[in-house]
Amino acid sequence: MNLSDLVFIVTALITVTAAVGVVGFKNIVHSALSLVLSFLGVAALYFQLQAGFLGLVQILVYAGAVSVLIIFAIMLVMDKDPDESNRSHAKQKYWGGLIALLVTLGLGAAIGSTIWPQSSGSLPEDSVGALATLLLGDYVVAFEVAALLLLVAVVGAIILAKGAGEHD
Amino acid sequence: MNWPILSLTLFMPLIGAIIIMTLHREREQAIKYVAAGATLVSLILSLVVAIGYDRSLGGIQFVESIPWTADLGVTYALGVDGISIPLLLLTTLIGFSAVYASWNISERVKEFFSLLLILITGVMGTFLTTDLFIFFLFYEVVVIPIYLMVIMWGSSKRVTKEYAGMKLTIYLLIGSAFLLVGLIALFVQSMAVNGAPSMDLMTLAQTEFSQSFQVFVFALMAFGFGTLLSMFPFHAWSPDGYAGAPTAVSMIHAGVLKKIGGYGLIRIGIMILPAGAQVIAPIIAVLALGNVIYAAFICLSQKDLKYIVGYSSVSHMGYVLIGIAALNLVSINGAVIMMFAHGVMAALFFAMIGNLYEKSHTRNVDDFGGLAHQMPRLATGFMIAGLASLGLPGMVNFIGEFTIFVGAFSSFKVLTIIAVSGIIFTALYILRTLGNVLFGPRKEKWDHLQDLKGPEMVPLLVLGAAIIIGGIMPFTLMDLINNGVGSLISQAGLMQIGGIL
Amino acid sequence: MQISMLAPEIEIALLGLLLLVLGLLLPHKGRGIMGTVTFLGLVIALLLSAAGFGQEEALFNGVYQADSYGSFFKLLFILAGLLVVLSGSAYIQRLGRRANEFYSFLVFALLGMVVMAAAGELITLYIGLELMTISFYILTAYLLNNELSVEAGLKYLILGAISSAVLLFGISLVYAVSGTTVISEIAGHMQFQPAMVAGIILMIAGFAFKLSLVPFHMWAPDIYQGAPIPVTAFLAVGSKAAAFAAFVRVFMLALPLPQFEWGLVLAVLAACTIILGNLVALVQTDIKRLLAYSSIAQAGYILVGMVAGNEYGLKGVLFYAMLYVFSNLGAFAVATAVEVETGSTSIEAFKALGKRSPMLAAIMTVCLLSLAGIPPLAGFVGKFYLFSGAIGAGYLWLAFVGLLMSMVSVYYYLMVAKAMYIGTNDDMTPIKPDTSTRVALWICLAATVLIGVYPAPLSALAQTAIQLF
Amino acid sequence: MIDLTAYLLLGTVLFGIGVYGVLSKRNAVGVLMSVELMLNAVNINFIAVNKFVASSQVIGQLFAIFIIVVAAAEVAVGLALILAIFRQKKSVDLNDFNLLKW
Repeated sequence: MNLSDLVFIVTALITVTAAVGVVGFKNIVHSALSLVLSFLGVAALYFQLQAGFLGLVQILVYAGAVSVLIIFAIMLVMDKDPDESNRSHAKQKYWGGLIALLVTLGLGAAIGSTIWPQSSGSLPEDSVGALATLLLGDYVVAFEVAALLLLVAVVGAIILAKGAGEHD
Repeated sequence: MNWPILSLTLFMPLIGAIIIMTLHREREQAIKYVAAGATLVSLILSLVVAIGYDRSLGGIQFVESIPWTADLGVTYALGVDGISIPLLLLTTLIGFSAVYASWNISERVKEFFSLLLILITGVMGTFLTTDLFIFFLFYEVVVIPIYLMVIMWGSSKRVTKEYAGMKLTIYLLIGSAFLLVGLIALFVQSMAVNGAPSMDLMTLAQTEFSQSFQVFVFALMAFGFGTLLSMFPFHAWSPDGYAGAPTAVSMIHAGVLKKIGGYGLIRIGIMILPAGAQVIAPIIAVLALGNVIYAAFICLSQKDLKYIVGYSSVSHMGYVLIGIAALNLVSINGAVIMMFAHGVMAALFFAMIGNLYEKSHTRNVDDFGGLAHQMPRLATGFMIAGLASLGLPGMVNFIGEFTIFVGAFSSFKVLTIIAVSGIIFTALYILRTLGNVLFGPRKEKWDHLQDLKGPEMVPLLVLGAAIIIGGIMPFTLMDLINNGVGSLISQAGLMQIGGIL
Repeated sequence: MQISMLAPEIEIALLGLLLLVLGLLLPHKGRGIMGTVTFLGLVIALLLSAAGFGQEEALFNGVYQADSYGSFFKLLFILAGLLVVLSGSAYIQRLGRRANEFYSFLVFALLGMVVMAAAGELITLYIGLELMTISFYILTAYLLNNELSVEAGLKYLILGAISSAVLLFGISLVYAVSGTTVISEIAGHMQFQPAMVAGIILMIAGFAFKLSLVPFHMWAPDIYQGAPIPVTAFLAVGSKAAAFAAFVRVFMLALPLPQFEWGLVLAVLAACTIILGNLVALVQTDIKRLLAYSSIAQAGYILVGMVAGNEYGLKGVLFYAMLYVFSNLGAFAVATAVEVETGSTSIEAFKALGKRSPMLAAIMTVCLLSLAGIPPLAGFVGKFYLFSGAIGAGYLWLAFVGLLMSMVSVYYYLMVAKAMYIGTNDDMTPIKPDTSTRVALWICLAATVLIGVYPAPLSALAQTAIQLF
Repeated sequence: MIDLTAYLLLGTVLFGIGVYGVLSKRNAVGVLMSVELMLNAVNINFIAVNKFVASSQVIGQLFAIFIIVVAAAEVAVGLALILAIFRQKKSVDLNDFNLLKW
């Protein structure tokens, strides 16, 4: 086992443990903090996969913005006993667990027994540049639509969060 | 022959319906006259067709053909032969009478007559088209107007009209679902064989289908058409449906609509799928026996006039089915005549019952008695219909039953003999009913009833005349039908058994 | 590459932005013209798409397709949007201040659909999908004072997010085996591998969520019932057609795998969907819920065409999707008019509609019967195509199930007809919809009847559109 | 040697945990967080595949960027919805959202 393998195993363990924490904690604040850790673990994995730019995006958007948003929302809607705030359904816990287990095992078996195709080359040196070329080249439609999507989401979120006025 | 006479006949009622829709709902008289006018024109045109049909030529005449949807092979194709002309005449006769039988409708007149005319168009379309797709199109057009008419203008005597309407609709639709599967299978298979999509009945008849496929599709058709024809044990909708339906609908339903089932079995079943027909026919014959005997027994215990006629119509359809199942020239001739004969008879019966019910608000046999005193004209109508129903010589029904038995005897001996015995039951319940209702001492409570007059006379005159003229001069009709059935049988390549007449 | 090939998309995007800006700039009183602007904008988009029909061009190395198939669906979405705007304007007006943004969300949802139908590549497809669904989340929850609406919005968001995740996981596996996300290239790199099968199954599940096929339909009726009724209408028609457009393109072009017959999986899904959708619809008492279950069943029918996968089946998919726009939106337009008048969507509210407004009742009846597949209305021809395809492909049992259940469906459609024609109602004042609703209703009625009696033009259009398969 | 299979298995496990959370959590925010786990799992897959299989182009990374953008938008709308619903019901427990049933 060389160093990079070790690093992978450690990051993977951290990520998975944190993810288990997200669904395992009964207190939603703990879950949220666990989620941040998991996001960071995923970011570390991106760095190992030579996707540094994605790692940065992950840290900024997910571990930063999304997490902060979630934590703010939790603070706004926290009503009950915090230790009971992220409980599972009594019944759904079991069949939910079963389904999740089946999905994981099924997919895992499929992935484990697949022979993957050979790599068709190596990642470009300047991956950010390559991304930019794609975004503004072949994928310009998706790029523009994504911009509109963010606009829609922002306007929509404001309308929904602001609530109905006295007018109706 | 350049102008499209069949299209005109077919769409006259529809045009009438459209005119009615544009009229104001208060103008009830105008609406009724439009309806009567439209059906009268149709009737006259259909007579022109019947007379103008060149018997020496035979085959399908007055052909109209417009390509419709190429990739489904659908053509707007009309044409008539010796089998469809009697049924076309039947439709226009009953359609015209039904308008007059509904003359006293006073509620939602506009909707009633538009739906009635759409219904008549739908029924007529099935007999006129020579395209399978168009046939099915018209076939299902009739179901929904009937439902609406039953729930809006029906009567809730023994069963509620909602129940009756829904039962009728669902039975027919389930039947048609099977039919549609068969039809699509036929279409897909013919495309595989011929390499081009076609819905033309003639093209389909010339296509070679494997025997197992034919049996499968014919079985589906037997179920679909059988349900429509109230084949035992899929008949349960029919008496309830008639009882719940308004008079005009009962007339059209018992008179013509059921005949689409028989017509379909002959035209689509036997002509396109002769090999399938040969396998399935014995089963149909046995079930038909169920119709004849079982329904006749039920009739004996009925008290409601509409139920009596309803079950008797189930019983009579048994004869038609036996005629079809016997698969020979004579028996199928008989089946077609029987369809015509039963149609006019049942329509007349329902018209009379409807009129009586409208005035007395009851249909229970026991309530009546001696009506011949107060309502002689109505009694005449009842007598004609009743005697026709039990197959009295001199009425067209006799010709039909007799021909069926002669034809069927060569195919199914024992079964035919049993079926003939059904006539005895028929005579029993018909005579008893007629006696109880019309004869006997005069009952004071019915003195206020007014006899048929004015427009109410039209159904009696038209349908009664058809019964008697058909009975006295059967040969014109027979000749025509024989012509049509003959070419169909040779088309299907069936054995020509009999030829006694 | 010509930019003009993207003209409909660009026009719709600009329309959406224009509406947002107008909503801010116009004085309060002037905002009545928002509906008119939307309508005109969509008409232009319709003309642009129609002009583009018949082009077959792959843009951006196949990432975006300007082909007849996409154009057919573009026309469909824009028509649906037009009808929703026409029939919903009275309803939308009641939203007060928020009505302005409502129009632009509708337009952006429409843009998402258009992108989905024309995307030749999975990333673009996904972004189109998300633009559409995010707009719909917001629209669903738009009645902020109504608990049902907000609840439906949240449920839709959770369901939508889960289904997207499942779909994406499937895509990632397909990408892993094939090494590409361009639809036309995936087929060339197709290999029979366990991960590929798993990926296809997950993608089926993801699309099944989007199409609310059984057993992934759980929350669909809730969402339909809770959403404002024009949104429900657009959701039932547009988003479903868009999901089908993408589903068919991806599966027919990219994922043919002889060793794994996913057609059979879809056939079972279709059968379950048809049976359950129709049976549960039988007991509904709310018109929105009834139409929701009926749309679940309708998606099952459309799926039958895809299962068949042959010429008739695929043509049936397109044909049916188009007629479904008119028939379903006609029914929804009547329901909207009734709700605007009575404030209720229960079937009780339809009682005696035949007397109050014979025209509304007649249109409702015709549209519902078309959905049930009764000739000579459009639905019948559509089902004829679909089931011809199915029987041609050897799925006779599926045709039996489908046709039998479609006759069962007549029962609940007729229950509505019964309420309209023989029920009695305390309030007998006629319901008079506004002019734009009436126009929408007449369009729906005319199209439903015309397509039924003369299907040739639409069928020719669909024929052109499926050339690429 | 850590190869593609290892990364994909990690993604699968993460996805499974997310599925469990989605199915079992009662708090709407909790469900949203579980969805984020599922999306992260997907992203790991895309980026890993990009490196090990299809490395001539950065399509996988591009997909991941789009997913992150969409996820952020979805979270924003989702949390706004949760706020809106909390205003009415004073609860974000999905068990309480049963106004709409069969």
